[in-house]
Amino acid sequence: MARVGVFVCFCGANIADYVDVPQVVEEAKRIRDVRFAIDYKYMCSDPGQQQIRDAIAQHRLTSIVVAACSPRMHEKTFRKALSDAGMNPYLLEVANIREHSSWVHQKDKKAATEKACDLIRMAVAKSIANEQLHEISVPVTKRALVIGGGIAGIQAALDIADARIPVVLVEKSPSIGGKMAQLDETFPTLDCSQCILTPKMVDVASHPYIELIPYAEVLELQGFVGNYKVKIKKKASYVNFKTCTGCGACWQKCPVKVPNEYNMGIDKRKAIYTPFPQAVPNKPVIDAEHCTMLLKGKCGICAKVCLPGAIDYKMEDEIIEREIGAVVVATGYDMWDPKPYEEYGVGRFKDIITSLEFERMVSANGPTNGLPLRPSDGKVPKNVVFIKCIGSRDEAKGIEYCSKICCMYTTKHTILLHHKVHDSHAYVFYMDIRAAGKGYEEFVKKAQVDTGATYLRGRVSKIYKKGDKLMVRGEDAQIGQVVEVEADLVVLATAVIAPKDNPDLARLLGISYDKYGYLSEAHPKLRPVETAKAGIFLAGCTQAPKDIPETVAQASACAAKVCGLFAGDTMKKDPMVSTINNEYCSGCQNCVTVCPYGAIVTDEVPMGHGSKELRTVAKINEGVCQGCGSCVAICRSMAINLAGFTDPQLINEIVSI
Amino acid sequence: MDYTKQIQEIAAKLFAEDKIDAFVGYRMTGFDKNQVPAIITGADDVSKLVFNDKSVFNLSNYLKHEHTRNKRVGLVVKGCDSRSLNLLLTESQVKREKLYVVGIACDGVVDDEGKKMQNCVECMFPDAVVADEMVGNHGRSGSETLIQTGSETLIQTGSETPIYKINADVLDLGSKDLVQRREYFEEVFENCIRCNACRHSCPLCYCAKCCIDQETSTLYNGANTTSSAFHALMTWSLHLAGRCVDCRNCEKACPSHLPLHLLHKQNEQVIYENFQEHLAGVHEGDRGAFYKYSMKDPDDFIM
Amino acid sequence: MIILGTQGPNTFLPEVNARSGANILECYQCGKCVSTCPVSQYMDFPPREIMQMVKLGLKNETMMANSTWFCLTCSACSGRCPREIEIPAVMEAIRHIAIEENYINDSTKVKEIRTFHKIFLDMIKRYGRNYELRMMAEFNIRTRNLFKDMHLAPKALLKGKIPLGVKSVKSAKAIQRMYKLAEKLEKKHQ
Amino acid sequence: MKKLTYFPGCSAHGTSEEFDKTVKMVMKSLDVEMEELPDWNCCGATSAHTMSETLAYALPLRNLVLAEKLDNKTMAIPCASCYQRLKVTKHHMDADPALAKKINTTVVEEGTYQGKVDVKSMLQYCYEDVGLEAIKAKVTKSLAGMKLACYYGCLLTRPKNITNFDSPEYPVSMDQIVEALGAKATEFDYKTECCGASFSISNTEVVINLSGQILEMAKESGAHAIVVACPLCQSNLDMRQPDIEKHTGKKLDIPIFYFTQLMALAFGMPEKDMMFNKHIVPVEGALANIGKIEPEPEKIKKPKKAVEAESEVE
Amino acid sequence: METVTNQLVSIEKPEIVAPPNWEPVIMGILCNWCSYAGSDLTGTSRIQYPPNIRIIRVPCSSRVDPWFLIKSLQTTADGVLVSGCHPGDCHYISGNYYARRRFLVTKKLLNFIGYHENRIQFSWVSAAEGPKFAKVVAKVTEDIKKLGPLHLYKKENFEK
Repeated sequence: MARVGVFVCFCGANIADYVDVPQVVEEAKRIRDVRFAIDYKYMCSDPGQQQIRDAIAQHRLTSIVVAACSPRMHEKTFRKALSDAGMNPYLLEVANIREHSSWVHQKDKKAATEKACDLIRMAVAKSIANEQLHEISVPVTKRALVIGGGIAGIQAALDIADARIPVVLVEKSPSIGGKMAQLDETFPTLDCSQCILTPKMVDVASHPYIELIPYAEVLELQGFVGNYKVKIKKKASYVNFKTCTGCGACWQKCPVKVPNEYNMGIDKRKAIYTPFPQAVPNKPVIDAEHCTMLLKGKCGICAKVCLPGAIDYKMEDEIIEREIGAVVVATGYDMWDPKPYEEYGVGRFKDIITSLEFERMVSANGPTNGLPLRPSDGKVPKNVVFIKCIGSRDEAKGIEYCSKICCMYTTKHTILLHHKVHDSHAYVFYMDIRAAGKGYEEFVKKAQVDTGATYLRGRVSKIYKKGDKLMVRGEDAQIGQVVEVEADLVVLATAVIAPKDNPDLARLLGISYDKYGYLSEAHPKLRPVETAKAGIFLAGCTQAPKDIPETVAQASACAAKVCGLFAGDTMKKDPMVSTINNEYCSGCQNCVTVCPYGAIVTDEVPMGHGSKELRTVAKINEGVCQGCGSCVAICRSMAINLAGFTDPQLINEIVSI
Repeated sequence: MDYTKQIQEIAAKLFAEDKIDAFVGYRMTGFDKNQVPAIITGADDVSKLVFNDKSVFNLSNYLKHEHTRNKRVGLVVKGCDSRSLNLLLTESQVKREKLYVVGIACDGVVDDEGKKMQNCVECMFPDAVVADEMVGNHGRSGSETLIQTGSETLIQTGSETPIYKINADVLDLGSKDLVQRREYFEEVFENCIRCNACRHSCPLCYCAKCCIDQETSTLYNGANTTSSAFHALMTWSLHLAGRCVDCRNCEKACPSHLPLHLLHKQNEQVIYENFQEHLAGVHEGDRGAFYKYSMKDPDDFIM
Repeated sequence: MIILGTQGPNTFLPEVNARSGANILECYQCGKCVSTCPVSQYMDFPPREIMQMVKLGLKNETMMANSTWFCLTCSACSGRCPREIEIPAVMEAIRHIAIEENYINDSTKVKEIRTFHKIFLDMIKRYGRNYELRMMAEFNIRTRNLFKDMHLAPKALLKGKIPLGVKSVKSAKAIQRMYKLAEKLEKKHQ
Repeated sequence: MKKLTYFPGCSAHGTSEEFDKTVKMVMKSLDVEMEELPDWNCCGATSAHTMSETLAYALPLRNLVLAEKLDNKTMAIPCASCYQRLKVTKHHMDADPALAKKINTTVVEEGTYQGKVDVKSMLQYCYEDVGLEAIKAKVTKSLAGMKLACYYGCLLTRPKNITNFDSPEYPVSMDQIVEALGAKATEFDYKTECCGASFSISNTEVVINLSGQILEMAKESGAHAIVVACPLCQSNLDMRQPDIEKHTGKKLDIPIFYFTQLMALAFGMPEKDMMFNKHIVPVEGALANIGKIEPEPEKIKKPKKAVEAESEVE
Repeated sequence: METVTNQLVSIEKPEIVAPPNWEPVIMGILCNWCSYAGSDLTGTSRIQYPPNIRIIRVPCSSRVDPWFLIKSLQTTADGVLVSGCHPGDCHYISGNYYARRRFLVTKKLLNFIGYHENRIQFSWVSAAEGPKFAKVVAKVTEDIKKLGPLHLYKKENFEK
């Protein structure tokens, strides 16, 4: 038989002025199963809590109702009082008679009192169905996986590792560094990208808590938060990194030339190569798609010239398994291919290049020694037209969204152009200049004043060839005239898009992605680095386009989240999770479809007692369940219940008044 | 429509090739011109099988029974039956590889008075949407294409594009005022004797233990009262919302002759009109309207 | 100066949207249409400005602009529009409203364009097909410019470029009936 | 033997007789039987859709309905303007049955529109249904030596979602056809700019400006002549050329051919049937280039080693 | 606020007549993260609303099984209000989208069998919309007063 204690709070005058508290106590005493009721000035104060503790012992209460302020306010306080008295804290119910009665019915004391009584009745009815619950504790493996070795991955890995948590950093290309390693200078301070990035890359390689696995990709992720198992495929590099000294004899002698990805195909690399001089690790790999030895068994020059004998043509892909507790996804971005802009003659005119190609050209370690050159004739351009919003803000040809960084990097490009070719002139076709960021608008202003670049407000409609020049036609809406610019070089500010492998990766990790392929955060404002799947976090452009400072900030935020997750040996979790009654479950798996967290899996149980035949039922993963109750409401068999909000509890509330 | 011969042939062939352990079809009652479901376990009984426009029952209901479970079963399905079969497949209640499905290109079945049933008149998918083999011909060939292409093609290749019609009874009742509707349904609930025949005859009611019977449930007291009938029927119809295939097995089973289709057709219409969903069970993998959502769902009824 | 906010709700925009099937509110004024349009230099207001004027509800100004009459419906603009707005359909909708509601831009050019189209349609009504010589002649008479293109005439006629007669459609009556029915339909529409 | 319904359009009996005639000749030699649409009427051109929404659909619809009475699946149209009007009408009728029903009331005596017949431009038909191989096979007198700028105009490839043919910005189908004939197509950026079209008579100033730019760009690309697939383009570029020359003061002298004229020429048909005499700008100069092949600069051949497509070996 | 004269005869069933001082009971089911927080804000802002509503807290509107609503109307309440997060704001990502579909079907079904559609109402109230919550409650209360009582003998109808 239930024995309920009711404790009504005055909240000073907050409740007592508008609700007749003594009458409420009298009313409460009349409710069936209520063995004790009392009021007090401030229930949340220590003497108030003491009253609860005393009454529990004295009256052998089985559940407690506190009628006071909102449970969002003091539920935790009163729960603690219960556990201090040796009672399961989840046997508490709070009747919200302040926010829901005294404060909102100040003109009608009778009605407010009546309502307070009803709210207490409901709370008492619910509390009778309350069950003892225990905090869930989930053991954690304190090791993090970082996918992607760009600036986001590097920053996240370093921050986590600095907290002495082991990190596995997986990078798909032979070197970490990502897109930032391809940049020349960075806005809005114009500091050299390499100078600020390479020290961090070296830190990663030498950090005792970081295990760097380059030239590899994630194959499979199993388990749940704190307890994941990951399979990583390490692609065959055909070079034994342990014996290789990185001397470079192999790639100097290699006879096969391949377009160099690092330089956007402007120059060539060899079939055995390190992507760039500052690569980390600074060891070459063999590109199996182009190496004639691997393809046809002819050549073998690199093995001949390698003194330590590090070349191994028989090397095979290797599968590595690691146990980890959390994942940071930092797969970065791709650049949009401007081919659909047929009216610009993209693909036909050699002197139309993308911004990243321009970036490589003006880069000091680039293929043209830091000078922008026309691909058609190798001449230094005088008039350079920059066109913004290529692919972005263009739902007809590309994507709808603003890709955020193009305004700023184009501004930077006008400056770089001005620095490298003093007598050049930049023309920028733009729609809006979006320079929201610390020091950004100032940067734009300075660039416009210093370089004298001509800004034309309008989208370019056509580019055609006249002699060896390109004629760029667009409207300058400021003067309402169509203008044509005679250009030597056209630079397209192409949009940032999600990596094309993101959907596959998302499926593999069990997280969601949006229509563009960006990975989805759990909440757009309040949980911007978490995914809906506990223990998986997002850093950098894989979530949405962003610039370097934002990327680094998000990466560090991920690190903080990972460190928080690993703060104890086990993770504590609210016990308000779903439970399944196997007897009733019919295995239709609708709950599996509906669960937004993938917390429900299937399980096989015997058909009946001692039966060898198996049937499928649903199974809740307590570590992952967030307690929304979606599965409970859709379960036709009523085999699922949500602890703390069970059907009996809620129905009791409904029928109690 | 009389496919007795074809079905007997198929069943005989399946038994001869040892592809099935049991065949679920129809046979005559033996005392009147009506038919009852028949579960045949050997080639000897094949001659009992019949199929014509009196073959009204939805046989997919028999897949949840003990004597067909875990056996290799041959099954005759009409358009509506195949849709409930599709749902059973989607909801993991039946294993496809254990089934041999004989799909019917159905011309509609008749009631006791020989009149074409209302659901057949309104039927949008007379052809089986799941089948290993099709019987009858509506100008479409081969079950293969039917299985692979699903409803889209069916709608387009049909001789006439079927248009969703609101059930005549729903429309009729909907035009009455609140007081009349309330009166009508109070009588319905009063006449319900809580025998649960509707549930047993429904192919989609397969729960290990129905929520109505769970002792732990605070919802139902099991007593035969108007209020318990109200709960039972309302909850039942909501559990079938977006899933009911309008086979009317429940109505045929109801001893009180309650107009149960009203509740189901009302829900079906709301779902069809508001959520742009396909009708229940037309696609394999489609669990029904309540187990998914769209950003474009109507929002104007919410303050 | 245009004063906004005193005219009440903008009924012009929904009208144009409904008739054209386009959504002008999607226009973000990038101006790609203007530099694409082969005749934007001849227009009072190029397409981008027409869009903005409709957005502002400046019905009279939009109706009296020659832009819609100069539009060649070459679809170059809509093919390049990043927001995929059917600009020619918008121009056509405005033009049709102007015809129906008798907004008359009486600049010579627009008049000439209108006259040409009218003669052309009359020609079809009469013969079912186009009769180029007669049309050119009639156009010159109606626009009081008798000697326009006369320098072309001898050469063209000599080379047989422009035939002297026309084969009319056998059932020219069918065309006349069509015209009548079309007129009725449009009246009903209004 | 392929069969199609042929819709000549008004200009075929007038300004573009040579197009009409060469289309018929070429199609016959390519084994395509053309059945002229009986009792066809004018498509209404720009005028109809400028002035009246209903007529803009009604005039083409009559032809579409008439075409359905013949057995052929395709109706091919030489004139780009007629083609576009019919294609657009077909598109809207198919997409909006209510509209189709409404417009159909104006041509109810001819029949009910069903949407059975596909509409293609003659260029599209040659490219898609006849095919480059079949064209190449018929060539007896290669046009090698001739450099041609292929001009498509605005209507053949636009709007893209309706025409579904080639690129609206840089189409290549006609280029490939003339290359199949042995000629060289130049890189010409004004392929789909508008020539001024229907303003030919009512607004000549515009035509002179727009067509002038096209001619100039074609000249710039090194072409000896322009190839077109539309009578209106031909007449604007050809007939207005003297005016344009006068206006700009620059000598252009660039003849305008229909692509079928050149096909007929390459197929070795008698030159008089091509009716070159109807051209305002004389064609002889351009045709004289046939056979004059510029010597190609000698390629320095590198010794080839076994390498993959994308890579090269030092 | 305009005072509404209580309708004393049930709009659905004229036999049901309420006593003269009848006040309807409204069951409010609110999601924890948006609407319950919003109703708390109404309180802290001291915005007044009619006292007829009785509030039940659930984690998410998707926890609300349609039979909660049916049960409420059958036993105690004259009307029900369910409130959740705005679309796109759900704390649990997609819960309110699932709930929205069920609500619409339930509402229409109940209406079909003869309950006035205002007996069951829904709202999206965010944690910041304290004033909106008060308005919603006032509107629902007013609506239901116009519909009259749903139960003949309210409390006795329920067996404990």
